Amino acid sequence: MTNKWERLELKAAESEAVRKSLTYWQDAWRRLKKNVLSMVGLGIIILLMLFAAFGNFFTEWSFSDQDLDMSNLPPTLDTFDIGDGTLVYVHKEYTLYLVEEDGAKLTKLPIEDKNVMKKYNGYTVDGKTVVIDYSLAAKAKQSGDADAPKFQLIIDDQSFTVPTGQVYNKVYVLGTDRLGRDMLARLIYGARISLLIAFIATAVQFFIGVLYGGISGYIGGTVDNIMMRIVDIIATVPLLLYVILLMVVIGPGLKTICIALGSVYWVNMARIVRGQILSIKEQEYVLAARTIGASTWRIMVRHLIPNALGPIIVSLAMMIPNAIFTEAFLSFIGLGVNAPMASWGTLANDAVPGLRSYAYQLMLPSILISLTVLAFNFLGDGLRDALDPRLRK
Amino acid sequence: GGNTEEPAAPADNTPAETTEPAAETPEPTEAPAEQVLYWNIGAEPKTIDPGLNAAVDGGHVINNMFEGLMRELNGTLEPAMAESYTVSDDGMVYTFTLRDAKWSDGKTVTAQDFEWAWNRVLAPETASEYSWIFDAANVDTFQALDDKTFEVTLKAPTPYFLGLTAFYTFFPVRQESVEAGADGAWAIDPAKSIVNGPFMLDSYVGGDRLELVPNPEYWQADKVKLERIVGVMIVEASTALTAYEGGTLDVLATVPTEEISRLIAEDPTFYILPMDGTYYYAFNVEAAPLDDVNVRKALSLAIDRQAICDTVTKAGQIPALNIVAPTSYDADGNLFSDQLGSVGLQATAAVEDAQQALADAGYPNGEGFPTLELMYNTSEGHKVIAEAIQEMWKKNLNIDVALTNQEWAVFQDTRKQGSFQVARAGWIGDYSDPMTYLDMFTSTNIGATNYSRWVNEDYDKLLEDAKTAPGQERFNMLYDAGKLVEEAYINLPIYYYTNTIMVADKVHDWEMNTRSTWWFGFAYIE
Amino acid sequence: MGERILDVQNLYTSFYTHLGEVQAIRGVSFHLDKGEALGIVGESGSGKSVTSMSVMKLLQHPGKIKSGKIMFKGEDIVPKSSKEMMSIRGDQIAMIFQDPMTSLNPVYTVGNQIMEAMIKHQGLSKSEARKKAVEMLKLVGIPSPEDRVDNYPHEFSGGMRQRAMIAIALSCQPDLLIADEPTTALDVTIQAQILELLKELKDKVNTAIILITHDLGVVADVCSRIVVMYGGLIMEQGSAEDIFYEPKHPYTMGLIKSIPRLDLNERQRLVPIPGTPPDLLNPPVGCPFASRCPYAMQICANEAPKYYDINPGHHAACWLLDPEAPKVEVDTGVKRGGADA
Amino acid sequence: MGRYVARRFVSMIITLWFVITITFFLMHSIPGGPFSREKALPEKVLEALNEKYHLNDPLWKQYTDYLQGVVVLDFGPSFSRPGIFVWDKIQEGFPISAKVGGIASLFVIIAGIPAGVISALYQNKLPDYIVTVIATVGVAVPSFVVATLFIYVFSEKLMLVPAYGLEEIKSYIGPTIALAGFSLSFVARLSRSSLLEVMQQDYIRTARAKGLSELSVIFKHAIKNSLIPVITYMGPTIASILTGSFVVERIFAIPGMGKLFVESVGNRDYTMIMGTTIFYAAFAIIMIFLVDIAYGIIDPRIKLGD
Amino acid sequence: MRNENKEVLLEVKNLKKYFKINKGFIRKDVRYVQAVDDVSFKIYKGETLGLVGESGCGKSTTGRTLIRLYEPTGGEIIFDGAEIGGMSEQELKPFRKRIQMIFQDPYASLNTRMTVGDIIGEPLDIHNLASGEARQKRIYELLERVGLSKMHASRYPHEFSGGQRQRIGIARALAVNPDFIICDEPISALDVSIQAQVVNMLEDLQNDFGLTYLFIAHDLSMVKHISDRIGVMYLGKLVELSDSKNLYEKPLHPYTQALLSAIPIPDPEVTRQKQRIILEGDVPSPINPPSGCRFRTRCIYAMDVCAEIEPEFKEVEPDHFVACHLMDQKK
Ligand SMILES: Nc1ncnc2c1ncn2[C@@H]1O[C@H](COP(=O)(O)OP(=O)(O)OP(=O)(O)O)[C@@H](O)[C@H]1O
Ligand SMILES: Nc1ncnc2c1ncn2[C@@H]1O[C@H](COP(=O)(O)OP(=O)(O)OP(=O)(O)O)[C@@H](O)[C@H]1O
Ligand SMILES: [Mg+2]
Ligand SMILES: [Mg+2]
Repeated sequence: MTNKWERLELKAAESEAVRKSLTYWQDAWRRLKKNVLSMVGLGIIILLMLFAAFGNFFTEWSFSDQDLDMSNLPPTLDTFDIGDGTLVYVHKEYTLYLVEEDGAKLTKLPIEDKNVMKKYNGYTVDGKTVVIDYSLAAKAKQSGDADAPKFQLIIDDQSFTVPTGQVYNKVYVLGTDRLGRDMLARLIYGARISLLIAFIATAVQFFIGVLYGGISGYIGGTVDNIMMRIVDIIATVPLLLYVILLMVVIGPGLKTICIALGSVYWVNMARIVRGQILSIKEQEYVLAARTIGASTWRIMVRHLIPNALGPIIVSLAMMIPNAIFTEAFLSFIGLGVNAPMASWGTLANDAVPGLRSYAYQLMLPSILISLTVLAFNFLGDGLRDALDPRLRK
Repeated sequence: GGNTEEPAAPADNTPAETTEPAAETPEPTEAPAEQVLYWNIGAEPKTIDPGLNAAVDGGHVINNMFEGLMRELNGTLEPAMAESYTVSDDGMVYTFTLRDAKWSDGKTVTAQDFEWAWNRVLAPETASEYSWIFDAANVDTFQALDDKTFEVTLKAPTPYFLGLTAFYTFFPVRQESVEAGADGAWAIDPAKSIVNGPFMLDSYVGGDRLELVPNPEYWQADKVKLERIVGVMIVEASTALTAYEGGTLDVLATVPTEEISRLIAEDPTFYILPMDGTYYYAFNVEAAPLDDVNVRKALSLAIDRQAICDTVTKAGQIPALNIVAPTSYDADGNLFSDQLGSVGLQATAAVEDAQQALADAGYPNGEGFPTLELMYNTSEGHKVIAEAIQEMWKKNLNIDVALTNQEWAVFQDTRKQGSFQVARAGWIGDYSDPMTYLDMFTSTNIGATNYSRWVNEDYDKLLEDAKTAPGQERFNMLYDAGKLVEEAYINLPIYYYTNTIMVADKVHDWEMNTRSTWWFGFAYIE
Repeated sequence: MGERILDVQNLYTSFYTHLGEVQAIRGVSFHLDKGEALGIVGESGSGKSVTSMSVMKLLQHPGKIKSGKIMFKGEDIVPKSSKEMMSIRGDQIAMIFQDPMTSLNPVYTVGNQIMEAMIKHQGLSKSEARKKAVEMLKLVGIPSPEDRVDNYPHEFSGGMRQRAMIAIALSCQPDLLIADEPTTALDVTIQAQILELLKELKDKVNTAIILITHDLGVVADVCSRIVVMYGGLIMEQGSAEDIFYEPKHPYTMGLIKSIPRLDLNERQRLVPIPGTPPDLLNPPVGCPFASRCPYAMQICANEAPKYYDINPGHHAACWLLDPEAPKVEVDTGVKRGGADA
Repeated sequence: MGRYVARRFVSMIITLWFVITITFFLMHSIPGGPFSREKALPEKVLEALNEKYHLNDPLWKQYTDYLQGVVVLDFGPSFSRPGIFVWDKIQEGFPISAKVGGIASLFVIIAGIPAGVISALYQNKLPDYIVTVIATVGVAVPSFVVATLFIYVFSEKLMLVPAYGLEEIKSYIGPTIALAGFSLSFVARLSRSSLLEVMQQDYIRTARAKGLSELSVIFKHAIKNSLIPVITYMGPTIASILTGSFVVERIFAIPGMGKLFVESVGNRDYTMIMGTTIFYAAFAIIMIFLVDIAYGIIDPRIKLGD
Repeated sequence: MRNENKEVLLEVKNLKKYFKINKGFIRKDVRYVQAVDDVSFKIYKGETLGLVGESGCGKSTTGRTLIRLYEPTGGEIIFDGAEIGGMSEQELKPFRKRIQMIFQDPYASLNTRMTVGDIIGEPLDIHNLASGEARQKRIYELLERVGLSKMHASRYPHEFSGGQRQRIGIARALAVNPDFIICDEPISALDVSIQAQVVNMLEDLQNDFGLTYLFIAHDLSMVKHISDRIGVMYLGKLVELSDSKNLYEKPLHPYTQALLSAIPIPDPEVTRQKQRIILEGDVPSPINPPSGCRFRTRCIYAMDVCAEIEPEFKEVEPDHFVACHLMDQKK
């Protein structure tokens, strides 16, 4: 190296390539993508939406198809082999179903000998006499032993109390409800309503609640006082009366539900956002924004709201099930979608009384609701982290 | 007839009151079962003032605290406050002779007490919701002839009048007591409440519980064995059932529908009792296409009532083929409902006839039939039934039905105004007579109970005439009237109500009368 | 003197951001004795604060000490757990943070925040601590400290907050005090007062002080030794006199030249160092100052310079000092004495 | 401060007046009245009732009369329960609801916030996920399901607690869980999120530099700063928990005031609707006021006055 | 050149700013911090007015009140002939472009959720000064102008050192090409070489565009270097205002004299030998400032009259204003 000690020309440090500059949102999205759990959450949400949109291709039933003979059949059937591989299923109500082709065909058998006093039902299956003696139920109950058999199946003097096998209900994959309707079909149609409601509630909270609370907190003083008192009024005037009025004036339907949700659903959010804004509005960067002439709107949208996102996101995710159940309540009052159409909330509501016997009817919608909220929570957590550049993994 | 077994002196029953050392104390060596009955009343009664009450739950309590001229026991009417009575030949004048019964404060129950109580109910300012029942019973005048004689004159012979004297609106109340607390407030105040029935109020906690103790002055006090009735107010049927199964409640009046099939199988203390009431749908005959009788007929024939009772309601309900519940008998002793029969309705769906009727109406196979709106008041139970029927109409008639529901108070208005096509309805008989059902559909009741807005002058006339006709003649008119309703298909009867109750093994001699009211006067625990 | 309290050996600290590794410090070594005051000066962003945070082990989230040792009283604190650090921090090592606005908890009164460490480490009662807090506020020159203890940070002016921070750090009389620009927000009279206080601590209590500042006047006043940093590296290290009168690194010279001096009566243009500091995401292979150095040579851009000892305790990292290097006339910028005083 | 409170008080009164007015007219504009029955009441009786309860006065007069009554805490007699006064009924029910609700509120605070803290401290680690999942279930499973399940499992299957009433201490467990479940989950999530925010702040570093233990850093320096959203949420929530929940009181057969409102709407019991609404509204408004005051205590930078 | 001939850009008349502080919570003990109390001065077009004084004496408050971040408690602010003290935010908007501020605290004044590019670009967006390519170019230009580089545009404030952040703040202020900049200790967080860069830059801008500065600092050497005139504040009051050269050579107010003597000299030998006037006594609180002359509690020349009468702020020499009773005595 001959010129090792040669003078180096000072040149502007232009050489380095300027990285493609990302906006805050692009940047946040990049960060979000790296968060496995929130991607899982997003995946679940997309799957649920696909389920809602295209799920009906997976079941031959419609949400309203009834078969009263097939009511309250669970997704898995405990079967008894009554010989020759003939499987029967004993319904919780002590009636007998013939299970064929490994659960792909179910037939309710006609009772030939019904005796309510002695508590048995007699059938003939494949020429055999089959009797379900459920007088054991009362004894079982008195014994207080939860495992005591509640019935016995007597086939040609042979008696069974323990099922010999279990098959999946392939006719109704997720079982049926009390009118013998396919749970899967009802859940799919329910998803359409419930997810729509979740979306509306989120939108209302975000667009009305956040802005309202933000403006109130930021402007402060008398405006804040008035705006928050309006919130108080909305929050305390009884929703029930208002909803009844809506029902009478506008009539039932999704539109009315949207109006009902839209008019009250943002109140909590407005309060939370206002509280946050109050505590951050005096920060120097807000003052700085004011000195460059940023409008109130801009300060809100660019400075205050992004810095209050944590609680906003939490509220958004946590209020989803609330909205889903509010919809169920509104439907119950007569505001919402009409039976037999049912949302997840309605399905869950309807299943509660039958909890002891048909728990799966409650579990299924509950799991879906929980899954939705969980997905939104994970997505929300990731989003929150991603939107805060200081936190990064 | 009645013996005059005087109630024993109170001191005998209340040894605690005496300061003397209990020399004789016949304490049984083996502690007997505690004579306390835990009973779920359900929702808190709006009032337990006999004159003001208009609801079943209040009726239960009142029935155990007060007693009318007659009382129904084991399905028969027995003289109660009345020792005996006479009826004039034309069946219009009832003369009751009162027995030597006392109020809980020791004063004698007099005919004047009845006169005052009845007048109170009829006075508009009392605003008694059930005052109309005096009209329904055709009561014309009544008066206390002397302390012990009470005379009632009817406008027409009324076979069910006597039964009604066992109904709370006709119970006596004490003027001082009532005036001590306005608007029935006296009734829930143990200090002010004066009663003449087997039990009297010991404590009352609104929304929570009330407790009754035996009324020592009751004329049959010696037969009253319960020492205390704890009436709790649990609204949620499943909570009450849990408490019952856990042994902390002895009597339940309702159980959750979903539990019924399990209880039928498992629990011998579960009872299904008949009830005087019908569950039905009303067709609005003014609303097209229901203005066509064939349409109404088709709809009525196309449903499988049996399936609804078996798979949907499950509480042993009986498929209803006409509107009159099978609880009242005609003068010849025939069950009115059975005798009335039906025009084509079956327990299961008469599909072909239904389709035929629809075709006659101009909608073969449901073609061109507009979407029908079926409205019910908000409730889980009504919803499932509506869903089931909706599907039956769809399947059997190829008709589309939209379900809507409304909050009860709104629904009542809607129904009265006739702004519906098909509306759910139910009727619990007020007294044991077909009249309580048939009376609903007169043209004068449009805007009230005649939701269908059906007008038939013959029908109005038949009912008017029946009010004054005697004996079986009257019932024949009612049969004719019933047929008119049936042929017009203005209602779609679905089922007759039942009571589903639970009473613990250890409780004996309890009563639930045909008006579905509890009576624990002679009940005991063992 | 002489007892070594802190010995930082070949410290590397990086921030692992999503853009990549920001190599904030790349092999920094220095040491400090009891009762000694060490000044760290240098370009903004050169790693002064990161160095001190590393010593406190309070690096912010994506920051990690990559390698090196930090011997505090003969013990390496790098592997210490946060629990062990708890008893050291606040008590034996205290720090005055650079930013007074956000370093004070807005929801507690200033007094409360001063009292905390004393209650924790010295076991004082609340009322004793409060008394002491008032004293401390007075010490750092806050007017009517009895009233001011109950003020919230936002009711303090910038300088007052900084003094409150100083009071917190001094409250437990630590063995080592790291002061990250403690007087930037202070006016000269208060600054003088604080500097007096630091000197007193150093002389009387034998506290060792690391003073980070870019006010060379302050360093000149308090520190006996100075470290000059640039681009995550130490450029030059030596006694105050060495640095001020015998700067050997062109960056040090540039620094001295750019100071406006009151004694230079005519209003004249300041002489800044042109250019921008290097990006520590991908630091230059050679001397980080090369791109701005008026004397830069080819080698400077390609090879990191070694440390050359000028005399004991004074060394600098510059190829100019290499015996092989061509001799160049350098303008050190040093102007001795001549103040108005 | 004094002036702020005074001004706020006036605005609270005005708020309440709005609530009263809106509710009053809303109530009168929905179909059904207190005396509409399945079988219509005889004309004379109806007349007498309307006379008695002044329902045939013009609406504005009923309104002004009612307002006058409210001023002297006279909420009138119940329309559907003859002989019972609204204020008595509220006084009877409220202490019971408040007792259950008070325990539930306390539970929300003492369990919700620590759950949030744990979640934040172990951010994106197992404890955080556990809290998140539990909280999710807590909000996704509504109180009537929780209550029904609780009774089913603990009263019916395990026979550990009585199915109804409040006679035993254990009886409070079920209602507390059912009442608190949603809010508790919400609070846990809210405190997690704002705690994470706060833990990034420089003053947390200062606190650490003082050698405070991690626990006191969190409990002293982080929690207070992170409380704003939590107390914002808690204010109105406590008001609604204390005034009782229809569903929970119904299922656990608690004679509180939660049932009053829903029942009264069903009955169109006008005075009861108004009474419960006013009571709840006043309570909520006061709680919200306290929240605003609490803002000032928690964060001295927040100025609400001027 | 007498100042009369110059065009006044900003005039402050009797400006007051009191802060209400509540001691205790509900207690009615409301007191006021008299942060700025009756201050009047003029700033001429194209000049730099330095403002120095003890920490907490109200410099920042003065600056912030001028730009209407605080509502003035009293007095007038006349900018270019317009009274902006009472304007609504709407009316103020055109002035927002002309008056800018560089904040004292580089940490808190940047929104942590915006990239540096967005922070600097924001004023451009607000006043529709540039968009798209042009905006990007302008941002880069501004970054380089303040000694940062292009690639910093996509980073976030917390990734910068204190000094680097301050430069971001300066770049933001410069973005709108303002007429008047309030520099609230803009360089105290910067290292000296950058200080020099920034000061040179400010001077260049002033020369090129005729900018006017209110330069708040306590680094007296820098203030002296950059300012045409200097005001000295003490406890909410302006005590001396003069031509900078004049002030340093002939400080009249005892406080100014003490201040000047305390300046550290970047020269170990000199500074260690330097004689300082150490002010005795505690700094009084602005909550209840001393009667009469506020400096009297620490003034070595304090006289009886100082406690009674507040000295008038008057011109004792051409363009040299002082508020001190000693001045009357001299005459
Ligand atoms: N949290 C962080 N994430 C990424 N980079 C960081 C972070 N903190 C500091 N840095 C980088 O580390 C380098 C050193 O920063 P440091 O704060 O030590 O500078 P400094 O010498 O203290 O400067 P100043 O005098 O301006 O305070 C800077 O280039 C900065 O950008
Ligand atoms: N928001 C506020 N509330 C109450 N008092 C305040 C507020 N802001 C400032 N003060 C007080 O006003 C006085 C002047 O503060 P200011 O920030 O103007 O000082 P300064 O001259 O800028 O000081 P420094 O040089 O330390 O920044 C101080 O006593 C301070 O405590
Ligand atoms: Mg630093
Ligand atoms: Mg300042």
